[in-house]
Amino acid sequence: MYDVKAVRRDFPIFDNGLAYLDSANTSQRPRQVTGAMMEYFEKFNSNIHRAAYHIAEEATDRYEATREKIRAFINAASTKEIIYTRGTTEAINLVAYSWGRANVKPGDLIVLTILDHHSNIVPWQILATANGANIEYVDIDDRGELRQDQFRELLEKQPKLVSFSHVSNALGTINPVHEMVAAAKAAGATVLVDGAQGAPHQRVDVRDLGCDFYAFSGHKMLGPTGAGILYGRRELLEAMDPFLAGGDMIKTVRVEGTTYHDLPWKFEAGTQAIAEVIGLGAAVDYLDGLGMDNVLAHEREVTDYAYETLSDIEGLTLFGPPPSRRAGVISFALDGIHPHDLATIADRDQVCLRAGHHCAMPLMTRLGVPATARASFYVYTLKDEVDRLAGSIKEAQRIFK
Amino acid sequence: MYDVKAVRRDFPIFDNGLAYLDSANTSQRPRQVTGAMMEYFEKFNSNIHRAAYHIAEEATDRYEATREKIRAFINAASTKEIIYTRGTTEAINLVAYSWGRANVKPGDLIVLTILDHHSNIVPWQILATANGANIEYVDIDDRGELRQDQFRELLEKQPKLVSFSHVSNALGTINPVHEMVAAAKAAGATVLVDGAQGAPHQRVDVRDLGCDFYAFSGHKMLGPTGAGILYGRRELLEAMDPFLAGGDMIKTVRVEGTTYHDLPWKFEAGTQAIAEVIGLGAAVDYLDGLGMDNVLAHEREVTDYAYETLSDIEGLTLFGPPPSRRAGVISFALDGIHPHDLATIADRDQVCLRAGHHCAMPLMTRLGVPATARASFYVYTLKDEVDRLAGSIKEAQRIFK
Amino acid sequence: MSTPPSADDQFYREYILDHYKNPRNYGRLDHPDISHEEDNPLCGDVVGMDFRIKDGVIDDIRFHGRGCAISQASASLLTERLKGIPLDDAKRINKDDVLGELGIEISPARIKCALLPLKVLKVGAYGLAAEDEE
Amino acid sequence: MSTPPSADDQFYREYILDHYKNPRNYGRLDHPDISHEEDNPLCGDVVGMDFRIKDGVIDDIRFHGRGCAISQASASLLTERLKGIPLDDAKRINKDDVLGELGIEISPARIKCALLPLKVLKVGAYGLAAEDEE
Ligand SMILES: Cc1ncc(COP(=O)(O)O)c(C=O)c1O
Ligand SMILES: Cc1ncc(COP(=O)(O)O)c(C=O)c1O
Repeated sequence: MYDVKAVRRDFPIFDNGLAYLDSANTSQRPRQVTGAMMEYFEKFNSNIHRAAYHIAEEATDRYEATREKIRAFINAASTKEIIYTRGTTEAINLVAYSWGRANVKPGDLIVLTILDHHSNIVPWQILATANGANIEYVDIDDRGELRQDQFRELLEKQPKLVSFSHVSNALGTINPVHEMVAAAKAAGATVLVDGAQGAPHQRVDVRDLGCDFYAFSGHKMLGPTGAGILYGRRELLEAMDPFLAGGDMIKTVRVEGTTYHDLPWKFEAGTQAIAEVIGLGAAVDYLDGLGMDNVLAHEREVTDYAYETLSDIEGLTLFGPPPSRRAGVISFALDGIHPHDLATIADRDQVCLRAGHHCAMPLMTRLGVPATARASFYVYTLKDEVDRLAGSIKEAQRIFK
Repeated sequence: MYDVKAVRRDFPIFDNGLAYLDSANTSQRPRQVTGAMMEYFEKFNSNIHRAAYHIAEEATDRYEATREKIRAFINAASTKEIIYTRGTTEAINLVAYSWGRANVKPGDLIVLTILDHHSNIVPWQILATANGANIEYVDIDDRGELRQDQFRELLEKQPKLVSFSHVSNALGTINPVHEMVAAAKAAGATVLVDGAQGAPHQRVDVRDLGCDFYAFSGHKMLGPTGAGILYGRRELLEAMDPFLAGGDMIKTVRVEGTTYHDLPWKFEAGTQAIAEVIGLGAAVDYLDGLGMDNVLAHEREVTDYAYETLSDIEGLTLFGPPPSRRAGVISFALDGIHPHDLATIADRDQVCLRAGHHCAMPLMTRLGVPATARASFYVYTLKDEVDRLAGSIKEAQRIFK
Repeated sequence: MSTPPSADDQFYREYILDHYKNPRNYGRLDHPDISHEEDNPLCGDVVGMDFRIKDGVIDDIRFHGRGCAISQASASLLTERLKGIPLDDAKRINKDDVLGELGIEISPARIKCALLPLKVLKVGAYGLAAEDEE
Repeated sequence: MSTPPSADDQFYREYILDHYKNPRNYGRLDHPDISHEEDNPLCGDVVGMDFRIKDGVIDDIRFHGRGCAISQASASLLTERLKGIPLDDAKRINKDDVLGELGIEISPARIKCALLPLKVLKVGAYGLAAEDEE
């Protein structure tokens, strides 16, 4: 049995009754994660690699241990395929610069989706402008699900790159990633999956998925801010030029030129977010301890309950697919009440709710709304918090009657 | 009176007798810094900007408050000129990509120095290759000081960009930055100062300096890993294209194209290192509390003492300038003992010493040594630790007699 | 530490809700002398204003837009204040005037909503750089 | 937590220091059948080896280079072992053999120093991908 009460005890921030319903934005972090960071700071704080004393060895070991944990977490073939970044955004930009600039040619097609997060749109827009490529966006149907028919049509144009999110952060839609990756690979495209809302919430197997790149953020999976992951297939990473350059990503630097380090360090220039990577390792341990299947089941239960509870409220419109095809994210609108006003009223009840475009303006434009209110759930979310949200909604409706 | 014993009590890592002489690599962090991070994690952990609830407002306030602290710390004209990065390396790469790709033309000259850190060499080598520019390196004289005559000659060739470090991390040489920036600006160059070893150790006034960019790392100035700073003159930053793209650095995203956010956020894409930036703010407070003049004076005292102590050891060669023109860094070699062997022996005495090329291979090549041993000092360094280092050196000499 | 507004505060006072639900001077003018619109891309609020100027005085004014109660009520309140006053006086209206008129404590996250109408006035009527008002 | 090696350990045993200060088979061969050099750029250690092969046996061997006591002693020890044995036997020498011969506990940071000579053997004599030996 999944014991959510026990889980919550690991999160000091809940001690004062906060109902945090914004985990798709950033998650909370358990003591185990901050404790691992504090241990680094207080016991073996030092820089990694090429160090000649024991605390630096310890720091290096812990830093590299996270890489193996992440490798196992997403079942990558090798730790050489695990690159540390600040988060999903930097990971996607790394690919856009290092792979994109060299491989995308004038007239090439890039296929994105209207569901995507800005971080998976704007880097490609910039690349397309720089290299003279075109972008086409897969639309959604009325339930907020990607139009697979249109996706297949676009694949017939033999896109150079296909990039889409595993799960939409704005609607919670779980995209059929396996099928989509397989079709895109069959069409000859390089495929990036934005896993910012994927990896934190379900078991991910990048080899089974078959994508070329998979990007995600530590801070959305109980890890600290400042550390995220780019998974890339070794073959592609080997062929790519470095992204950032500087200390640690080189083999030799001479006035005449420079040779680069092996994978994965080729892509890790300068002093890394060491404490944060160590914290991320503790987050993976924590999630492994819970079991990703249990995490998924718990979120599903809360999401089902929330979907039902909110459906019952008059004047409330739910966006996105039915609960069976959505992750722990619910976006909605209230008649006559702007999402920001709702969020402000909820805040008075200590209910943390997101209101806005969720970094998905093209999607908002498509839905014809300026913004939505969004509740999102994670390992620590209680049904009771969903009830509190419902209470805040009713309070807002009373005020704005 | 500067009370180093009191300072040390703020650093739990010293409780067990560690002599940490590798602060030029990364500094230790006081309780105040880790405490500020823990407060974020446990009290108002949330994402920043566009949030509609109070803990996110608190996080945003604290995150932006660091910007003002940094602005004041280096006396920039506006917080719009303070860009958060992961560290010096990312800051320099940001300039190399966003400013460099657009402004450096075929045949342009880039002037660097042989003293520089790889992070201030390799990004420019890559840029030069991409854009067809040339690089020339200012050499050092026998005392490890930049040859100003040669620098002036190179300026006559009207370089597009001049980039050099405030202080050499490998030799401790304090470059005459004021004169060098003024001369380079007079020659019409854009000027970047790598302040990784500058800002942590002395009062810096970027307006007085007159440079266009100044880069430094939080983790070398008592802050956590994962947060650093690019200062850029507003005029230049305004004119530059964004670097990383994604959430938060945009104003509007549409299928047809995107408009970017105002400074400084234009350069801060995706979820930032929030806890780390907040920690960096606490580090600035801590340094302000000590007073940068006191920090400098303390380091000078320790450095003078170390210079004298090491000079007395037979078979020991000191590299670099006399103590009056060097920061708290001492690089040296022992006859017949490789730096790595020395570091290993010192480690047995709990003395943390760096051995290697210090990310300055061109300088090592120039000095004709494969590596040096390096001791570096900071706000918490005791003369007693210098004595312990001398003891380790003598022990190594006994072993290798 | 900031605290959440307490449950019994008057954030959504009656008259703000009234201005939101029954906005004054709402709509468009035909052939306005000045017409300007601004949006707050971060939350999607939009406010536009049309001005008719006669002898240096704001003879008529309308606003349009969509967004949260704060931005729309603030726009409604501002048009009431602007109607009939000399442009030169309008020029002197500032942040504090607008926030004072709203009469409620506005959290940092919402302050841009409250000031969006003022930005429309400043940028539209005087061509001031938008950001100088932030 | 890793701990620093204790003060009385035998990290720098006599015979290691001896091999460092009096390296065996040090120098170059004229017209070697195989000659290969590798460096560890991270610390600047360099080791190169020259081999003379006769009937599939390592008839003569010399090493040159510079670096820390570990890398140079390890090279000296390895050449002693290699001299006179069939190339096929040399092929089977692995990490554990080399570390065993050194007979001291080597910290992760120094292990690359210890294994650099083996890398020279593997890459030089067999053209193996360097990293497979790491
Ligand atoms: C002079 C100098 N420049 C640049 C850097 C790179 O800083 P970071 O590793 O924090 O990016 C360093 C740090 O070692 C340095 O000493
Ligand atoms: C689907 C998706 N992609 C990308 C991102 C960007 O992640 P980060 O801000 O950690 O870089 C997010 C986070 O909001 C997201 O939800």
